Amino acid sequence: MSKDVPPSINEKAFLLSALISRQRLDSRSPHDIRTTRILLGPQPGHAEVRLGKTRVTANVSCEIVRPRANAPTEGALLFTTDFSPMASPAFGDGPGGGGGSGGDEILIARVLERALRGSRAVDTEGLCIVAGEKVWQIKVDVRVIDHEGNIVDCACIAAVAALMHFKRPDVTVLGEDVTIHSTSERNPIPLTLHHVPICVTFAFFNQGMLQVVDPNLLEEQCAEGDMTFVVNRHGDVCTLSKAGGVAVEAGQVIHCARIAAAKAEEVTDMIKAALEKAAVKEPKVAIV
Amino acid sequence: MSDRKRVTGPEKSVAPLLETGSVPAFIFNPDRRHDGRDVNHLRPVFMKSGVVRQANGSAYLEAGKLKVACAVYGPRQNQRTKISATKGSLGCDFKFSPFSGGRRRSYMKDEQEREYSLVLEQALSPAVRLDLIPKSTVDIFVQVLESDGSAACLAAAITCASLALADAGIEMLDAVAACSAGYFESTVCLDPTGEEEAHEGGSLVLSYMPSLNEVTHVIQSGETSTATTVKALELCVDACSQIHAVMQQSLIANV
Amino acid sequence: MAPAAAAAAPTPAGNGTSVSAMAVDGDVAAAASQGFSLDPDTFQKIHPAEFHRRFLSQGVRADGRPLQKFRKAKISLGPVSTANGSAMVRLGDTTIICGVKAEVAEPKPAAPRSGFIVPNLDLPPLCSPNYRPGPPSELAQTVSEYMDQVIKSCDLVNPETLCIEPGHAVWVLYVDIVCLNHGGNVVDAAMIALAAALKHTRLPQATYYETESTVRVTDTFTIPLSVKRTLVPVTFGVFDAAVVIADPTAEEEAHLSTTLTYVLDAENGEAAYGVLKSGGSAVPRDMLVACWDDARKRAVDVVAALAEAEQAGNRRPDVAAV
Amino acid sequence: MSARIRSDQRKLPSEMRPFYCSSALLSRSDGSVRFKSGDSSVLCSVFGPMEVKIRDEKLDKATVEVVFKAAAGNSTTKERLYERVIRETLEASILTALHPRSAIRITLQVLTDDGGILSTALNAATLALVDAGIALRSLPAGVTCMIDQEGVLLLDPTILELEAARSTHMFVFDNISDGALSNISTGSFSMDEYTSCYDTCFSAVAAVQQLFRSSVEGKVRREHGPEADA
Amino acid sequence: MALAGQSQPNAARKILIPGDRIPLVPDAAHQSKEGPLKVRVGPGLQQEQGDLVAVKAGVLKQAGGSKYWMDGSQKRYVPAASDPVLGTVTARQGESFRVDIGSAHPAALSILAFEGATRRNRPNLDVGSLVYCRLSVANKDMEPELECVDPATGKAGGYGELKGGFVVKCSLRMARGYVNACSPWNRRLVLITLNYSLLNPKNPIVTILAESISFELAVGLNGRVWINAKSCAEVIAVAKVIQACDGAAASDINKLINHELRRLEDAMDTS
Repeated sequence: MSKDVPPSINEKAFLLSALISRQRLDSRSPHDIRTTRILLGPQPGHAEVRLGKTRVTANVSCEIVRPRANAPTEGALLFTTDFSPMASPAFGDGPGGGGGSGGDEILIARVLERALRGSRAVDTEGLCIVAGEKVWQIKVDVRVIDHEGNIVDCACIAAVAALMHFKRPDVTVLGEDVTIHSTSERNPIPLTLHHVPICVTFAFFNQGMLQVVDPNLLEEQCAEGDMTFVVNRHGDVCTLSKAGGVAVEAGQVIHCARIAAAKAEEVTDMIKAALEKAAVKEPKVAIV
Repeated sequence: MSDRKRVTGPEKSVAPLLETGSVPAFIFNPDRRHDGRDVNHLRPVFMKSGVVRQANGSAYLEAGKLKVACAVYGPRQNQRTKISATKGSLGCDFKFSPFSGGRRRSYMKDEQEREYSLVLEQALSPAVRLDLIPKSTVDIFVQVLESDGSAACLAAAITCASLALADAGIEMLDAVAACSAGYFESTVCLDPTGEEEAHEGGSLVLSYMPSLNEVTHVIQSGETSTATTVKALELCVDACSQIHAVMQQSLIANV
Repeated sequence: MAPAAAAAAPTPAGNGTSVSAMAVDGDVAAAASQGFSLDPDTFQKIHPAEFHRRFLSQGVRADGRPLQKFRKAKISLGPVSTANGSAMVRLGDTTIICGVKAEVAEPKPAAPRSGFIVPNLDLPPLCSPNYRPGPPSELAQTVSEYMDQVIKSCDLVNPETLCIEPGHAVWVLYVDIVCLNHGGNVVDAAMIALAAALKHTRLPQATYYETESTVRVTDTFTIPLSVKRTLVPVTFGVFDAAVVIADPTAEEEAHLSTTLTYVLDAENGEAAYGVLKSGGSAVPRDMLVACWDDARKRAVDVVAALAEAEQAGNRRPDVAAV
Repeated sequence: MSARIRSDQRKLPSEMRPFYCSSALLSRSDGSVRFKSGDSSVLCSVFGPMEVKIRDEKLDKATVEVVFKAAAGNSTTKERLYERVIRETLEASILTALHPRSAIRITLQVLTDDGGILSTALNAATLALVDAGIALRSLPAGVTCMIDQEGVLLLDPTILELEAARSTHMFVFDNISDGALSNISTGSFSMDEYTSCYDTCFSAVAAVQQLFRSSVEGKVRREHGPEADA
Repeated sequence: MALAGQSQPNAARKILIPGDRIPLVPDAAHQSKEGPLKVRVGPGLQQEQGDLVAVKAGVLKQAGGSKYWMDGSQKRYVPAASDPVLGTVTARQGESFRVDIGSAHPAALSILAFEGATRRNRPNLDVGSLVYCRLSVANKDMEPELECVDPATGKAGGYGELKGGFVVKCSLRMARGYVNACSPWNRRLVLITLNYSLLNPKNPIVTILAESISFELAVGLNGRVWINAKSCAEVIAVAKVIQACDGAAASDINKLINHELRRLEDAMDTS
């Protein structure tokens, strides 16, 4: 299948010489993330996030399932990532396939799992309905619909924003009987998030001497290596992954962690603002 | 993971268990089998060739409850990677229909179906003049509609495929007839049904070219004495000749 | 120039006489006048669309049928004794066998009394050279899905009648439809087979044992399914966006500009449970109505064939092979 | 009959939800459109003519590929049926002979589903093809309607309304031919009901066609400036 | 019954959508004496009986009385003979290079299609090199072929490998706008006046920019523009102007350019 044509020698050389003179082609400074737009709704748990021209949607749904035997009071939190063929000509496959570059899809789902499940960001205990019998399963479907670089950060913002926007139906338990209340009967209940993990990716150039935050597609294609932090606004690092690429000094890693924490705070505020904006539009449901 | 290319039901389902004691115990009687046959009698067999319009050759076989259909396509271009410049190849595909047995079969090929596909190829290849069709392949598809004894099913598939090959006009040294036998202690019982098979000590399937008096394939499972195996082979050779006669008739009928 | 009449009036295949000369277009027609002629088989291979067009312009089809004539549906019930219900349907060359197997499953929490009906059409590589081994073809998947939507939306079998023990056990009916011979119009044959097999299905008496949380059944299939209606699918093909032919063969299907399938009620042709027309040439309103009228006549014939099959032999399995 | 109020505050059974579209929003694809009908929203992207997989290659025309993705979950046979209907509908309109041995890939992503998702998706696909500059014979447009338990025909129903449907009907018409390009009807309905659904959808499609025209005109005016009308 | 969606007569329209039909009114000046009306139909249109039928959206244009075409916009490039294009070498295959020009099929550039090239004296292009070339063969049933030499003169005439600089993508309509405000029939003219140092003097973007920055430009009709200038900052500024002006209203272009120039000056001052 058609792969992305790699950038020309000229483009690679130009990008590097511009970076050496601390210029990025989109006029950003090395530690700026691209313009971020977060759209929530109209249905609860639906988020569309744009990071520059990169675009990802996340959709949260819930279902009542039987809990795992070894964790009878714990709800389930699942992530699926799909690289839609619309995101890039390189992601193409025929109808019915599961998207493009399978490995990357799984990689991103893993990062999201580590960020949101591994760091216990979402309160899964609170999803229990009847211990050992019925729990909520929360599913986050992440779809990459436009790939202009740094899918992972965009996907993470989308997933977090969608989870924070989502509301599950209220339930009443009487012995074994579980009644699910429709949204017109009772106000639905938002999920409990202990903290807000944010993904911040760096790309390295010039033997690891130069780093930029939130690389765009061309930067990603020309980079010598990358590193992804998952941090929250308190500066707690939830995940750090550096899969291969050029070696960087330990000092660089610490430097990057500081930048990442600052970026996480910036992004968290943007998500909060988007949530507040969405809440204004939402119709209030009165308890009948 | 659920099957995305089929209409799906619940994630898991099972065949119900029978009420305890609702089925009478099975007793093997060599003088009178449960369907009234003698130990050296085949089930009455019916064959018809030319049943699939778009195939180059095809056949249908019915023996008691057992029903098998087969279609042959080719010789056609070999789409597999292994291509021999001197010989053609047989591509065999054996499939039980989901409803063909007591237990529902999955859509995916299981171990048994894979094994039978292989046996089919081994049993038929010696009879087909593959040297006349270099670089080509003949695809043989067998679909079991109802199974009644798995060894009998395999034998029926080989016979049916051989008839379909003849119907397709593929050059063969001789038709291949196949027959199964089950062992009950020292008794050899021809063409066992599914119920008998569940209680037998072993089984044998013989593929045989009656006109040439040559065996193309034998497969035995279970432990027997040499004498018993020889007896089973003799019985099967005779039975194969009977089957061969039915094959000839059905080919003539289709001319 | 040799007139188009150089093409002799087509003779329906099957009655022995051969077609003398059939011209394709100006060039070949000229060649034909010089004594060059094509035999019908070659003509069909070289110019299949034109081959059918010539026939249809004479009001007859390559297999000798008039345009609006359906092939007779031959139905037999219970060909597979290992299934809870089964049917074999023949439409001309098309042969389809449908088997229903009942299994037990846990119901969904949202619908604790509802059982499942899972229809799947299989077009194995055996039935036509157009299919290769592997996952189901798009046609098989979409026809299965459409059948599923139709039987669910018309409430063919109330899923609650498949309940064994609410919240714990329900029947799952796997309806597997296998095509053995693809002679065109698989959709009609598959749906007739599905309707016949479901009507023929018998379930064993089932009991849920709470202590061991299992379902046990009797060894006889005795309880009929309560099938509310009989669905009759009727398919038409449209050739060159104008000529409607009933019940197309595989050869005709390849050259149609569109197809049109109605699913009617066997007892009341006024009522329908589905219409499917997927792309291709546009079909005007009056053609849609006219075809529905023709479909009603066909429904009557199919109902008669079903009744005949029910009388002919209830080779009903009475022993559960487990 | 008293004035019915529909599940989403619409007053009339024959009222469509407000629909609109925005085009050229994706950066990588050759054409893209978001089509919204009430709370149903579908994003469509078109690539092409592009490289085709050898096994799908056709020597005399372009191969049209359609991928339909639901808002959540893996694709199933339902998406496959949608893909087939959309592909077979558009194949008749696309001038595929202009681009032999290449692919025209149409990807549909449901963003939110509130009923009538197949017709919404089809409309998005038609406009995305226009946006991508693929040559088309005509513009197919789809509309969904349903008949409820009391026999009332509701145009462009929401998911809530569809739960109480006795039958649902999706029709596709284009701007050049006098007939239906596609139709999926399920449920239980009479011939009279069917023909009135046909008529209702036929007239409703005119509104969709009008949107197609105004959206294309708007885009052309933006690009060409005042010379567009000169 | 009226056709769905057809409420206004098409004859008066300038902006057409696929399916719109325009009856051809016989024009006395262009009707040949004996035969029927002779019309040349360009991209986006088809002729059916006596009517013109739009197959793409855009503005109906007419030139010379009998030439009609649709002026629309698209991103995907479809090769047309004698178009100048900008491509990236993706592979070397025997006697030719494989070049990505953004079309459905990769194009072939023969090693002999260069100025002064012989079998002994081959051009040396690496994978990833940028080449500015002209389509010598473009046919829907054939692989597109490129050349870096003017067949009439044997000279490069501006074609060949481009060293240094940077590439931006823009819409096909905009690319054509750089070259000339041209109809598809006078591309040949374009070729003579265009190479990467000679610019279309009429293009406002280029003229305004050139007053402040000195730069080189090579424009491919496949929607790729190569830019080179003395400093990175200048290249970035030109690139940003081109991208910002793509699809922007003509009235905004001055504003966009000035904004970018101001930013460039600021950057120069600080450094």
